[in-house]
Amino acid sequence: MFEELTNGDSFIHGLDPRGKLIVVFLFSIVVAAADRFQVLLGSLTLGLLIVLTAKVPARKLIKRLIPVNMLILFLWLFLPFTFGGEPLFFMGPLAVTREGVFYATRISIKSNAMMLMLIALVASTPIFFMGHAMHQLKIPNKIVHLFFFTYRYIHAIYREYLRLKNSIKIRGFIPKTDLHTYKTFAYMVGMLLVRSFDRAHRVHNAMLCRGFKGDLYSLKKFSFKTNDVVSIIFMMAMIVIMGVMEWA
Amino acid sequence: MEKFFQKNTKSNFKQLIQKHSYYFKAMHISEGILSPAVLIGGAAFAAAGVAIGLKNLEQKEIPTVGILSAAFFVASLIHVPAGPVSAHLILNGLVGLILGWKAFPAILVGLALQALLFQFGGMTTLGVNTLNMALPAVICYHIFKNGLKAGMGKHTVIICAFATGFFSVLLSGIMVGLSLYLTGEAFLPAAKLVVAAHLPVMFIEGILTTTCILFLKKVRPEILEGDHVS
Amino acid sequence: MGLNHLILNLEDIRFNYTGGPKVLTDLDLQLFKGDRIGLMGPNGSGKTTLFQIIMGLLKPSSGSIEIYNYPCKTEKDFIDVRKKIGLLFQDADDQLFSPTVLEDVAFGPLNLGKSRDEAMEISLNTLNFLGLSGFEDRITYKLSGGEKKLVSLATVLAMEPEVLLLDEPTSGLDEKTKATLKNVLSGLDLSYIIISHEIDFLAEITDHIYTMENGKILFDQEVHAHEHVHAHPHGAYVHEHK
Amino acid sequence: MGLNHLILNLEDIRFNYTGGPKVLTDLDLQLFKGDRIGLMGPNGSGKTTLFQIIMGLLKPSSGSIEIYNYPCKTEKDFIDVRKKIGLLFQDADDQLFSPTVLEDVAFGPLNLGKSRDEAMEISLNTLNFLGLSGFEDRITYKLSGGEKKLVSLATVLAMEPEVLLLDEPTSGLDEKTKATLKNVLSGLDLSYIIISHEIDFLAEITDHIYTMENGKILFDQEVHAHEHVHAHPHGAYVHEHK
Ligand SMILES: Nc1ncnc2c1ncn2[C@@H]1O[C@H](COP(=O)(O)OP(=O)(O)OP(=O)(O)O)[C@@H](O)[C@H]1O
Ligand SMILES: Nc1ncnc2c1ncn2[C@@H]1O[C@H](COP(=O)(O)OP(=O)(O)OP(=O)(O)O)[C@@H](O)[C@H]1O
Ligand SMILES: [Mg+2]
Ligand SMILES: [Mg+2]
Repeated sequence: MFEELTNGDSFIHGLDPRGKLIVVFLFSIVVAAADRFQVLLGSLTLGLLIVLTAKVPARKLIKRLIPVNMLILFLWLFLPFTFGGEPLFFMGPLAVTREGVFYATRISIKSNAMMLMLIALVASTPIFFMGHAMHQLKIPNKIVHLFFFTYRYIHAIYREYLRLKNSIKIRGFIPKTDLHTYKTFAYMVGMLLVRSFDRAHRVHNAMLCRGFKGDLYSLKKFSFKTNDVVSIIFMMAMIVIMGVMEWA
Repeated sequence: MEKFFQKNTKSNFKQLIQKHSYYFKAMHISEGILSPAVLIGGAAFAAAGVAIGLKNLEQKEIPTVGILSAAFFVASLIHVPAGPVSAHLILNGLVGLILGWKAFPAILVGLALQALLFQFGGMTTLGVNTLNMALPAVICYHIFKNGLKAGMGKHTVIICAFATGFFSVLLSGIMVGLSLYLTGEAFLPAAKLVVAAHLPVMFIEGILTTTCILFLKKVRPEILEGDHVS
Repeated sequence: MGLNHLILNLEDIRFNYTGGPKVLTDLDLQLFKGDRIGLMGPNGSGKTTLFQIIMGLLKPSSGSIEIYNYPCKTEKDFIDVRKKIGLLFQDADDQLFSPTVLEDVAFGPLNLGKSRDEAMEISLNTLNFLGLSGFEDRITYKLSGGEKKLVSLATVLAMEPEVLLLDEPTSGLDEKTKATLKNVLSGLDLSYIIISHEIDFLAEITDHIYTMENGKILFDQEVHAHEHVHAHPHGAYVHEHK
Repeated sequence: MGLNHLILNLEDIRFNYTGGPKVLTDLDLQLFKGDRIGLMGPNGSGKTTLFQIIMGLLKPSSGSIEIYNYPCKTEKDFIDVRKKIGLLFQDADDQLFSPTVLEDVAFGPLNLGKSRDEAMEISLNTLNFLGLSGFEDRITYKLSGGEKKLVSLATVLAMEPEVLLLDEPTSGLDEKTKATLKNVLSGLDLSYIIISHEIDFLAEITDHIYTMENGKILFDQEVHAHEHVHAHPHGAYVHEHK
């Protein structure tokens, strides 16, 4: 229910998730650390390019970018004024500094570039593949397994939540700012936890019945194809260029 | 049949986050804002916490911790009215009380999924965000857990549960503010505002955590005493 | 029966879940005061969906819903509807969320604006009526399947509805609990619609049995009794022969 | 039948959940090779508990369990039992925990020490056998209720058990899926015990129907067919007459 973008069939959709994960990770790190405008603009362009290649529908893309930019907007309310430096102009008694505006602009570009990359990755890879990729990239097993279980049961539990919500609705419940409301929500959370706890017990039993001895196996095999190799080399080159432009 | 069900819940779900997505960000600092030093520091401490959590986590507990973590994920999507606006539940105090140090890996996974599913937070901020939510949970767990033990008076339970909900959100707010402040002094007013925004939420979380703990004690006390708590 | 006895009037209801195929297509349904209707239909034919539409939990894409001659469109209209129509969920686990039985039963009356004492009294009476006295402090989560179903019914009845919608009230119940349920239902002076896959059960406590197919309701004949062969081991397992 | 055909022998089993009342009291049960047994009983009578005891998921407080003439006491004894006896859980969501169908079905064989390729092959064959070919890469949580049930059965069958324990395999299933299930079960050359509340279903695919009451199993007669009156509206609703 949460993955609405993964059904596409772009070039990016066909790529090996391990490669995508590594590239997005390295890209994010370089962008997070970068400061120069050329580099940041380059990263934004690259992000846009990848999102276009992944054929993410524009409306969905914008919808996903809105939350991030709300926080950025919030910061724009402060940074231009609070950042020390050369005043550009005055708004009443407050000086808008050149450095402050630059800084806020930088943050805006960085955030959006990184988000574009993440959206392209997420939009083109089912979450389960991501889990398998994490496994093969030697992320500790326990974390990967936790990731799988959490994701698997979010859906079951979310449905339980919706049904409980309907139950309180048909009994005339209208949320207000009062104790009765908080108590009701606390009970719902409590009920979800209790049921999840007992479900966990049953799931573990089901695993035991099938001979579980503590190992979880992964059947998914990925293999790098020419497309993958070419794409990774291209992206790595871009990332290295960004790094060189920034720090050399 | 399920397939269609999925679709329906998705649309409800979207409405839910669209309407109230602003709150998420108080707890999830977005990508691109924090300085590399803060990101690295946060990631290092988070990694240490996760390592301790994983050490305590036996293979056979993974379904329990995973499924509880899923329950918290869902609970964090619930929005409750807080005066004129509405707030999303954080419930990290409750996570701490139930999972102890395992709150670190559980919250890490929860945040990773939020980054992947809704793009709240992201890869480089995963460490800081985990630390900001999990550390207060673990601290409160260590201070207040004894008050929840079986045989404690009801008042003690209520006080400790409330304090856990209250302080874990307060601490988280402060840590989010601190993350911003450490990035640059220019963030100070914004950081203050972030902490202030957490104030009403602290009370709500205190009340919710208390009621929820009383619920669990009555209905399934094993959850609070289980051996999945380290 | 005159129009003033028309409780529920659904016309040309269409509905599909976002992105899914049509579930209800031009469905019509009328319920008059005193009607006792059974509703059957294969899994996934949209029975539960229909109930949710009546309660305003889902919105039809077209068609009109009139309840007590009052057109219902917005969430606000349905807030009143929910005071008059009680829905028993298919799965009792979805209905009960409070720690104790009493709290759960009193939840509805409290929402209706009753005082704490009134709500208590109503709840105790309802429990009593269902043969559940002594259950007040039981933990809902730990009730047996049948008990959960009865307590769910209590939570609905405590709101003193004029109409009941029961979604598979007998599924997973043993014969004894089924019999209790049958008694309770035939003792109530309410109009109701019952979804069930068990035709024997419906035949006993409803006057009409409708079936759902292809997103529509087929209005059926009165219920007839006829003979046919039925296997069972004699003796040990209670099985009523009518 | 000789002793060497005795698969399961439970004697004087007593059990109660910590702090709860007695659930099983001096229960006896024997299962011989080829037996096909139905088990009915009111909600909460301990049917699911009994299955869990057989699988070693719960330990009885007293009594003896012999499986293939081998007394089973410790967790270690039961590890072997679980290779021979397959349990289908009441709720398919508990049974399917892997991301994709293929992974879930292969989970058992892999645990039994099969190689990746062998496990794949077994899984594909099992899916094929159940009419589920093409389902390999489907996401388990996105399956419909009936599909989940069948895939759960696949996960159990893939372990090539000699005995099946099925806990309410038909609850919530429509007639079509029930029919599929019936076909599959009658096509299997296994011994099994099926818990169900549906006597018609049991009558068709089992040879004996036992009932549980007061913590004991009442051994019943063979299943007989006999006539009795059965009400239904003719026509509209599909209803098999046997
Ligand atoms: N929340 C949902 N989102 C999307 N599709 C749904 C949802 N609920 C039900 N459906 C689909 O709508 C159709 C009708 O479902 P509904 O639950 O109303 O059937 P039903 O007649 O009550 O079946 P049952 O006898 O199994 O209870 C089914 O195809 C089902 O898959
Ligand atoms: N984990 C548990 N802890 C405590 N009591 C339990 C637990 N599971 C079941 N019980 C109780 O043990 C009794 C037997 O339960 P069990 O689930 O075996 O019944 P059942 O015959 O399978 O019922 P149903 O037909 O509803 O599935 C019931 O009274 C139940 O409340
Ligand atoms: Mg239904
Ligand atoms: Mg059972």
